[in-house]
Amino acid sequence: MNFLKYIWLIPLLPLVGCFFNGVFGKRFSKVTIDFFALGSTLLSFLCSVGAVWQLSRLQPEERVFNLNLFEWIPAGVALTAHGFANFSIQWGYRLDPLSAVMILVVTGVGFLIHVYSTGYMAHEHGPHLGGYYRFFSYLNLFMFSMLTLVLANNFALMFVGWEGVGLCSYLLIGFYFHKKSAGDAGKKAFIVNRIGDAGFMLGMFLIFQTFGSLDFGTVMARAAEAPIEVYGSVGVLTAIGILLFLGATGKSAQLPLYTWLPDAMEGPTPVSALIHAATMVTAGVYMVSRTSVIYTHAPTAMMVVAVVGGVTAIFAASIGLVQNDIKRVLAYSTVSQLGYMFLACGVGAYFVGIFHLMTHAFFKALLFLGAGSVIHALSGEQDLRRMGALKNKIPKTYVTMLAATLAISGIPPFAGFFSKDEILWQAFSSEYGRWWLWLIGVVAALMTAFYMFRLIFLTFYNESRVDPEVEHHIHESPSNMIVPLQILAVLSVIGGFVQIPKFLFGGFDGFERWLEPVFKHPATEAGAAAVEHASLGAEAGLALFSVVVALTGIYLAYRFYYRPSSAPDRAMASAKPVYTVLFNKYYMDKIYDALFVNRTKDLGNALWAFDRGVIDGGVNGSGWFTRFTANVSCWWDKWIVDGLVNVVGFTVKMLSYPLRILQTGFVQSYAFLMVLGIIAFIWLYVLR
Amino acid sequence: MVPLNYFLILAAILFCLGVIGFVMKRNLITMFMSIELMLNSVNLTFVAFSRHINVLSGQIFVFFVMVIAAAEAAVGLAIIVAFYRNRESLNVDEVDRMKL
Amino acid sequence: MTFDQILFYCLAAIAIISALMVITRRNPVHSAMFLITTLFSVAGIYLQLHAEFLAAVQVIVYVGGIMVLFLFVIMLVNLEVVSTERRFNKQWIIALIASAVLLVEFGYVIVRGGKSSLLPPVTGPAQDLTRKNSEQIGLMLYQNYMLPFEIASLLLLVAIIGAVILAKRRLASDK
Amino acid sequence: MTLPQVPILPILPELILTLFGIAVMLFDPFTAKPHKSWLSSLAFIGVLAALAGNVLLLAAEGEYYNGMIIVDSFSVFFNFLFLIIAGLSILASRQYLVREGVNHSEYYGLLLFATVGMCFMGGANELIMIFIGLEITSISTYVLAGFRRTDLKSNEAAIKYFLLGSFATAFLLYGIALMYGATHTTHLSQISSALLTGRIDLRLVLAGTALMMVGFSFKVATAPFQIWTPDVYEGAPIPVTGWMSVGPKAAGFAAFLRVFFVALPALDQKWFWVLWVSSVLTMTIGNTAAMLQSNIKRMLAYSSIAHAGYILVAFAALTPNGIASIMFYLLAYSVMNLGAFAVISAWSLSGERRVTIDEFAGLGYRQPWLAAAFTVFLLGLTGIPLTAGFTGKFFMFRAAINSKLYWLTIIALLNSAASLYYYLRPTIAMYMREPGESGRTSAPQDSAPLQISMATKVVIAVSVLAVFYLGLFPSTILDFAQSSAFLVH
Repeated sequence: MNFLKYIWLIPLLPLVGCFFNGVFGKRFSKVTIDFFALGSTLLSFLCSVGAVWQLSRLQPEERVFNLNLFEWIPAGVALTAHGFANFSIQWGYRLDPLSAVMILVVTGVGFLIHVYSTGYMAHEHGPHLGGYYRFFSYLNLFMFSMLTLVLANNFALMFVGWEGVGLCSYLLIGFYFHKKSAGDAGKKAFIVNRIGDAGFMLGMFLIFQTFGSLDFGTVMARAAEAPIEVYGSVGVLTAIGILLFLGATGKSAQLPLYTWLPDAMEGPTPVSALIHAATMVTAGVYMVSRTSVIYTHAPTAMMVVAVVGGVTAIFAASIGLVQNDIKRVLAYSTVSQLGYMFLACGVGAYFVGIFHLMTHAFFKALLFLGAGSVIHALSGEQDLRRMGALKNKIPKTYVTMLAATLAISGIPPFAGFFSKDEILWQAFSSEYGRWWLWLIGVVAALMTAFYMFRLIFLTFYNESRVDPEVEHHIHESPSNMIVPLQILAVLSVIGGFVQIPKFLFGGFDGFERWLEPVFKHPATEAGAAAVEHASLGAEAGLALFSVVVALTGIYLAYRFYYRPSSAPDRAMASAKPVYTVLFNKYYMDKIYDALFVNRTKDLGNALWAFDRGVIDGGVNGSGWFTRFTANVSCWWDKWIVDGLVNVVGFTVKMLSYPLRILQTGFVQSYAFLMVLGIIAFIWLYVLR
Repeated sequence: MVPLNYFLILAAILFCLGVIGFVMKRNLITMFMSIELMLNSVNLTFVAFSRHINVLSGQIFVFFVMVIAAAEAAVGLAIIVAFYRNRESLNVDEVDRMKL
Repeated sequence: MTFDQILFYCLAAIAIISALMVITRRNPVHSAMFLITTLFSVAGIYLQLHAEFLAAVQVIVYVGGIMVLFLFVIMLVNLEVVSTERRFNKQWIIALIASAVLLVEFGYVIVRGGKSSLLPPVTGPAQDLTRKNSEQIGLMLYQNYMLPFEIASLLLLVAIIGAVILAKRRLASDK
Repeated sequence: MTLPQVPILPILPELILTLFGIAVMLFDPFTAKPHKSWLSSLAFIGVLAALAGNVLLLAAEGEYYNGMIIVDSFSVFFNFLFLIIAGLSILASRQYLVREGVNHSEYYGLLLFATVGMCFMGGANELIMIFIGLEITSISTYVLAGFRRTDLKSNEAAIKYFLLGSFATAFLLYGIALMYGATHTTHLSQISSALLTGRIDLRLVLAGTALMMVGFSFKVATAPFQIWTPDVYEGAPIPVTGWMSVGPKAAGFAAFLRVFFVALPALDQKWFWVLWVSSVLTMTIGNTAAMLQSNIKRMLAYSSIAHAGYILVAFAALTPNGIASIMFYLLAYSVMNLGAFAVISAWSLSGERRVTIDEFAGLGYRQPWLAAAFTVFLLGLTGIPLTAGFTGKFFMFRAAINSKLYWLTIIALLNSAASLYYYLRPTIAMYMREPGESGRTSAPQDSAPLQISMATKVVIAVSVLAVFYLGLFPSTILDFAQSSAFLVH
């Protein structure tokens, strides 16, 4: 059986599921709903596996499969930079190594989350609630849109998926519509996304204008022939790159359009896992990778991507340090990790961006689902301050979440180590890399390890701060929730082995080679050559250093939050700068002791202490930085975002005054305005 | 022989008087009369041009403008009567229930 | 100054003055009377331009039909109330200025554009429009302009229906 | 003396519509009161017959009646559009007229006659025909807007539209007069060739163009002549508002396009900039003002202004692609808007109550299908992919980009993005609010189960299907539009 011919089934199946559940779901029993929702997703996953397997059996250069189903938009000819181009858009799918990775992640993780949802949303089922079928219907619609996005073989169809996922995200964030905040959050997400989409649209038009086509294959081939633009200049490719990236910042929650994502946590937790961690938000990364040829020819755009990614990574991580809502911590963490991926893309290491996208999908989905399990166990409690000591009460959740936390912190051999380390290495060594980009990445890694272990300690360790009412209801989640967690945990552990750096056991670059056909073109080959001669030792050293950094973060979290005797003092968070200044002084003395007074100590000890000192200095700095970013974020949220939604409201209010003057309701004021308009028209025509 | 421009200027003046009347008068019927004044000056323009360039179609156009003026008058006055029945007023300033 | 010109000046003066009166009188009946005067003098100018047919139609349709309709409606409504109301609305000063600007623009276009704005007049033996004006118009209406002429009847039908619908008395069966 | 030829075929749809319009009114006295809605079926049959007649037109391309009208695929396309609009409007009005106790026959008669006027506007090749067509349409619309004559708002809508409409018409006529004086003709292609001789000073022509543009801008409601729209749309009866926002507007655009591309291409660099400015103003005013509204009719009125602004973006592209995309968009916009108004009409209560956005609260539970359809229309108007609104906007903005109108397109895209803000409000009210939340205590009969007539259901279903059809398979319509656009250009 030739699976490749049937890739159109991959998006279609979830749509069928959506249709049945959406139309008839009201009358279905829970089992029937599950059957359609899960069955369609599972089949879709199996189709994907089959198709990818078939793809992998081809020669690497032949691993592109285009399937045009029908002509969607024919619009005759249009004058472009390539002469008269026949503007025709196919409804067509493209399977190549890049979309292969994406569909596996989307359908695989998607299926697990579907399974999980049958447990998590079970209480929504009922004749008067009716949320259950609606939920699965939306979820399947999302799967359809997301798969359309990643399988599309042209920009226009990709945009269909792009808007579709935004719409589903809106529907699912606002799923608990009786909560006003949920409705508002959904609206915010949709509107912020639309701003980015305007950029995407414009970029798309510009692409057509420049390359005379919207088909990925044609555009990339033509872009590869274009001369590389000078760094610092803004040519047409740079403009395209930046416009598309604007779209990506909206969808993938990067600065400055990131704020909808934390609010999106109003949705049900499986939605957060699927849409706001594993799949939809990574669409921006996918898109940038998909258009890698354009970016490689526009170094300025790449720098923009890298800087925005890096700054977002550190910015969001620092906000994550002080959040108390378990899902919000994870949300900021997602923003930060997405920043990492863009950082990777921005330095030209697209395959690493996709690699991190994949591992992130595993461990972040797991974290969200684990958090969901915790919330489920605590009857809906989301505040870290009212958790604690859950380690023994929900041990399976604990173990799986710990695995994910180690993965995200970058501890070997968990999956996150390989991808994150590769990003840092590329940021440092690649042709487009800069040492300060690497530094940003390292600091963000430190913060990541810190806030993730803070979350673990606050949730699972110490004594219980759980509401006594809730306390005796605590129970481990049912198996249909736990099994997906365990599968994802396994993936979080082993997922990184597809790409192992050279200094470990000789290395393995299966993932890179798999994606090579997508990202290989003359411009990148030149870049690759430059990287070759970088030393193996430096890579190993940096890797070691980043592990040390991660461990330091964990240690600091331990120092701050693992306190068997007393509950973490919440006031400490606000008094932290003072606290850390003191803390710092104390250790500085010790360093002086180690280095100058007590020279008898061995070097390792000194280094250890030095590290601690430096890190503590970092803590001090980050205390300030956290407060700063928190302030900025607060300000941003208050003035710009609620702005962006409210800026509209504000503008509207401001505009209502002139409007009130103009739209008076009096015929003669209207006539008078018309006369003014006529005067203006005649002036414009005759006298100008 | 009167030059063409004289007729055109006269028409323009009448037209603008119509505009002034429409924008300033408070009585619905006089506003409507101002429109008739404007249409008339358009007709004058047509006839003057027609005479000057020696092409008759302008006069045909005037004929149709008159037809339309008649039709508009019938409908417009009916609307005004309906308004008067509802409001007992012909004051245009009272037509302001809907605004902004 | 030829007789033609004197006649024009007289008619133009009457037209403008009565148009001014139309827009300045408080009583709509007076306005209507002055509008009729304007229409008459414009009809005179039509005659001067050798558009006899239109001059006749102007008098019959405009003065005889439309203006009577106006007067009829004015009589229908309560004049007592109407005549005590203010003449102009509050925006009359700026409206006046705007209209003056408009007039200046028109004047500029007409005077500066002048004859160079027009294609040269058509000349030829068949182009004597001053003779048999009505006959020529009639022929054109029924030959070249037959379709618009027929459709104009539809327009009038629409107008009749509309006028009846809107102005008819409220019946008891109406809501 | 020779009598002229009277070919029937080129005016077949118009003739059929006129006959049926008269028939509807003639049958009125012979129809018993409870059966009056039968007249709407008659009118609808008339529209179907005219559609059939319109198909025959395809075989009769050419100029007729001394160049008064032209039959080409452009005019056939617009006839097709006007007839669809008329058909859907007739069905959508049916239940409303019964509920509001409005005269049926005259309503349908006027609707059909107005459609005749619109068809003449689309097929006109002479300013005089455009003018008469425009007046037939306008006068019918004045009357229809005031059709609930005992209602103060409806009355006010009629007065405002009538006074300002006549005012604008006077300017249009003045423009035509100046154009006639300068070029000796009112025939569109003769104007064009007169301008191409290059022997005349352009001042008079330009003033004429400006004034004609004023007239058309008024009819299609673009800035700064959009000002009447919200008041009139709010006051007119709901189905009339729906019809007005698409029919006369489309006809206005048909004439606007025809006049400017056929008669005045020589001046396109002059009118391009006016269009540019007007477009930006129109979009921005429409979208921002729409956000302020609480009455859904008024909100959609401003939204229709905004859409006219998007259309001007493609207009300013000055290319056949631009024209084709406008034609496509007008069709797409028409079905979306008519569908939306059909939903509003179905949900509102007699006396036009329950038309504020807040009062849509709970529609999602009480009428899931109605709410879903309304959501589809609103999303379509926003321009979400897979709907007609997206493909339409896509074509238009692409045409603009193709003519290198980058800034205009950016402004349009931002506007389009912002429009989501107000299109979401009814959706949120429908799904995310409880019915009682609006603070108004509703009368008990208001919460009675909603009776939606078959005709309304058909309109809504057809519109939903059309929204998706045009979104997914736009090719047929677009190809047709494209081929006719080349003719006009």
